[in-house]
Amino acid sequence: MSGFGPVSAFYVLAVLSIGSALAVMAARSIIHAVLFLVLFFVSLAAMFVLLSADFVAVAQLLVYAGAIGVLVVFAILLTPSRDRRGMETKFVGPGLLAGAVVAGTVVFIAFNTNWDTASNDFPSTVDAIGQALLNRWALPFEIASVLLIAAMIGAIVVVGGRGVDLDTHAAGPATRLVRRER
Amino acid sequence: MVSLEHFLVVGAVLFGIGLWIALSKRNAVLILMGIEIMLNAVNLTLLAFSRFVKSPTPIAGHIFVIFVITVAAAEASVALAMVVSVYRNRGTIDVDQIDLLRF
Amino acid sequence: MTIQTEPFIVNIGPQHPSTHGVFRMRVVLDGEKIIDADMVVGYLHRSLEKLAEERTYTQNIPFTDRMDYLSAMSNNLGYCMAVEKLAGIRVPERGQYLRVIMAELQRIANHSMAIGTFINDCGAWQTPLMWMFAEREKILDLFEMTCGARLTCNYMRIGGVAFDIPDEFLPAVNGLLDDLPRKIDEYEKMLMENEILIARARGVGTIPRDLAINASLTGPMIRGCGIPFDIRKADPYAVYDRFDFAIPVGENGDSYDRFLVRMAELRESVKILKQAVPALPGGPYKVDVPLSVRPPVGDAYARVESPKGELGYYIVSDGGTAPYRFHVRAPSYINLSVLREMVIGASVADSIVALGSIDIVIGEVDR
Amino acid sequence: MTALCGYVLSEWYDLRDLGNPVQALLDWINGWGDGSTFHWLAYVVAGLIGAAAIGLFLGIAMLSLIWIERKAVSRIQIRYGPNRTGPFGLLQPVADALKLMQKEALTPLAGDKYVFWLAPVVIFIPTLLVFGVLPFGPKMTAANINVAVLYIVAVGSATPLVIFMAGWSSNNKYSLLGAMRGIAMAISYEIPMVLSLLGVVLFTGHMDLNGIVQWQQKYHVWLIVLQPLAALTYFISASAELNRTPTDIAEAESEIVAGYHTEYSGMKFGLFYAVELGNALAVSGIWATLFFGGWWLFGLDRWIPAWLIFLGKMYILYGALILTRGTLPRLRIDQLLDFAWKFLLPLALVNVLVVAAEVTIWQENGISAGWVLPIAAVINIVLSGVLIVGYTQTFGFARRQRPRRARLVTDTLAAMPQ
Repeated sequence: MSGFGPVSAFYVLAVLSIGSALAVMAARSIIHAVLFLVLFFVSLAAMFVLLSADFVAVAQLLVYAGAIGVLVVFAILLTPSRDRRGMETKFVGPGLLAGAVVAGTVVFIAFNTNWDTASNDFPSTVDAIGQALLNRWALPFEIASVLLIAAMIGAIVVVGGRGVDLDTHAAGPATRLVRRER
Repeated sequence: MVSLEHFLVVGAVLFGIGLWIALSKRNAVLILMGIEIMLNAVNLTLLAFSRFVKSPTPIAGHIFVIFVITVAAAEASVALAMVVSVYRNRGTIDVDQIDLLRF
Repeated sequence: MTIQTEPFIVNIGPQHPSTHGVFRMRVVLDGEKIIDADMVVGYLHRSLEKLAEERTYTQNIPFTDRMDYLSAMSNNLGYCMAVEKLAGIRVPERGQYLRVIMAELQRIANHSMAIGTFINDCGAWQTPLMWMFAEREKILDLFEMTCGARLTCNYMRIGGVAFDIPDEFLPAVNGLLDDLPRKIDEYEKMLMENEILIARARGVGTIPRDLAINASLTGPMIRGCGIPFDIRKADPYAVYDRFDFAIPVGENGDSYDRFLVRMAELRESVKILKQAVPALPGGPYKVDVPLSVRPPVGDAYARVESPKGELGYYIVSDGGTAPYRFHVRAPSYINLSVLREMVIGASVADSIVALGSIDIVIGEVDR
Repeated sequence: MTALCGYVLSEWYDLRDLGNPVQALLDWINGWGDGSTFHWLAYVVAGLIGAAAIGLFLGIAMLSLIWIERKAVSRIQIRYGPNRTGPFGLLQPVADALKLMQKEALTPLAGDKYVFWLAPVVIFIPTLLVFGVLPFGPKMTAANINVAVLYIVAVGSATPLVIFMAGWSSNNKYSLLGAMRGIAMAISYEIPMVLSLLGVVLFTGHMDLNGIVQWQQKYHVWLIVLQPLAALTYFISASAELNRTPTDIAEAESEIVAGYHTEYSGMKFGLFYAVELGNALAVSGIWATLFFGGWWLFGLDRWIPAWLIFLGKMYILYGALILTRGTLPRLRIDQLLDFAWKFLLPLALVNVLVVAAEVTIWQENGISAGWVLPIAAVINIVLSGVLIVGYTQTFGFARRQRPRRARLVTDTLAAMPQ
């Protein structure tokens, strides 16, 4: 891959994605962390475009930036605000070490392997992906749909429950708080 | 000139950062975010292989990434549902305090 | 397993687009659902009832304009009737008819506004309000023609009305009466069949019948619950007993029923006007009453069916030129008292619809 | 005449398609040096031209839309509308913009300053990105990507997060309520939207917008005839995300003041306002492209510039949005979500099923399009009519609880209920 556009785009996106991933680590507020995470997803989607994986890039944008980002926001708002502070455990140092070791190993392997390189430039990945999904990988495709349904039902069962019971709730702490305030 | 190694390095660094976040954060949601970063790093390397490595079916990398995204979506929804459920039962999502096997 | 949430207290008002002024509703929310509500009034309190004790009976008439500033004529009427009852003054026929005509025109104007703002609260983007304003404007023009003011008319006097109607009034009012049924048809077609409006208002802010009676609701609020209580029929004043009209009542007591009742009352008012305007007798429009009336010692209570409900005035006289005690039974205020029961368990959006369906004017609530 | 036409066609001065002069310019730049030294310059210039064109178009379009919308809505409301600034109030948008610019941009003290500042800027990005793929003419697409249909949905799916940014950083309860409502609605309406677009993609076999327009040109038919159900579901679900009146629960004025942008003032509010207009224009543009033939108009596009046709369609369809805005009250959030899940989603699913069956029959048997398309059109139109009428008769609110007039009682005491 060469030429002014792709090369400059690669470096910009590499810096952006690594920077935003680090910012997720460094962010003080968990909401900021989510926003940086979404920036990371978007920059990675742009990187996928660079790899001429346009369909995957759009799917990444749709699923990660659109759905999972929003899901994480909902999860944060549904959980207590006191857990949003003091976020690091004592494993910061060891965690960094572990991450560095893994990353170093992969980089070492990447540079010490003799890759059988080629340049597979897909003109249009949509047709190819469609053909592949419905022919060779039809069974995994169906299983994935079953998995999604199972996950959906599972999430509903885990979170769901009865709705808010007004009779018990009206006399609950919230009401008492208002009364006291008066 | 950008080659396979460039993408692999970026993917490795991102994976390391994701691992770091997942290991060192206290909040369950943030741990989940670290895992998502790791998954995405893997996706990047898969696509890079699909683009740069000689193969009879280079599109397989894309298929694999699509499955990873699917599974990640399922995983995120279930995991976040569990986080909310844990909060309701335990009143916290601090993983240091969730140390009972039953809750 | 109930959702544990931290209480989310929202102050709806005093500065809010749809609290009809400076009313404040402090609600405790669980998500979108209201689990507790607290009504705070008094931001527009001007102490009118106390001020009235320092002024003569005639000087108090403009004060009544400023209570329910959307139906000044009805307010004037109630006050003048109370003073007349206290002083034993009989109003001539023509004065009575003019009072009825003005009060019914005012009812149409007020209900137009009430329906328009109610649908605005349901979320329509000003369109029904603007349409309703078109008719209200014509009525306000009639008022301006008669007494020089559009909103705070100050038209009724103790013993009659302030001025006789000008020559061009009758043709104008007849034109309006020919026009109005067609317009009301148009509104009904536009609003009553609107599925979104039905979905928003049906079953929202329902008042049980016994609550309506116990809370002494009046006006469209109680008629919406199916109870045909109307002062014009129950305790006829002025010349209302001479006219043939019906009391529209609703079924379930929800916001939509109150809206239907107001719609139907537009028609009934037109019906009354169509009987009253041709029957307008000649003669004096006012008896001569000294400028500073000195009613005998005693007290009197007079009530009228204002567009919002039973508007009552209780006046105690010590024989001087000013009332010793002056009290207003304000329908907006008493109707508002059931809002808490209407909104608990509803969503934020429903609470606004319920509030809009009461048709309050903060000037009257706080006085 | 035809010869003349063929001569002019695709020369740089053929302004029926503004892509021609741009292409000529780029070719000229590419020709500098030894043929490849200045490719990077052409790359940059192409990007700049695309960005400048979209920016310029959006600026002018928004100014015009403010005037059109205010004027049209005031006609609906029996008012004159703006008529003081300039002839027919034409300068009103400029006055609005100037007013917004000189207002103080307040920042809530306890809010999140950076996110608060960033939200109105970031919310502009999806709008601009959508315009990047709209085909204004055969060669007038800033970025002709081959997954454009999916791209539009994906880009639009970023908006709820920005709404959340705005609502959360304001540190205002109304804002947070509005933001959460907006997110819930956007997630729900994305599904019927994607499914309705899937019908189009199945029928045409194209995912790029230009390809879809060319398909309509090839078979000489507007897709709304073949896909009435998809057109309806797309219109409703896409306009639901625009925060305009029937569905403006995220900024419901009478309930939560202004929703997620309650705390915004000055030009920051202006940006939200502009984005609202821009998104509405984008939706009407996509609607025009997918269902109304885009830049193609039954051969008239030979004589009239294609971009004029497209703009005309876009503005006419924008009128549908103005009409719904001016006439309908707002739905409650649970009703709105019910509408998405219980009405639009089943309809879109049925549509996908029917379209898949039709396309399979068509493609597998090699029947000529002249037979298949009219039959499919009739089937789909009848089907959508039956489905919609059947649904409203069975589940509709107005039918179930038929509106009554108030009961008329003549005597007050005799009729008292016991």
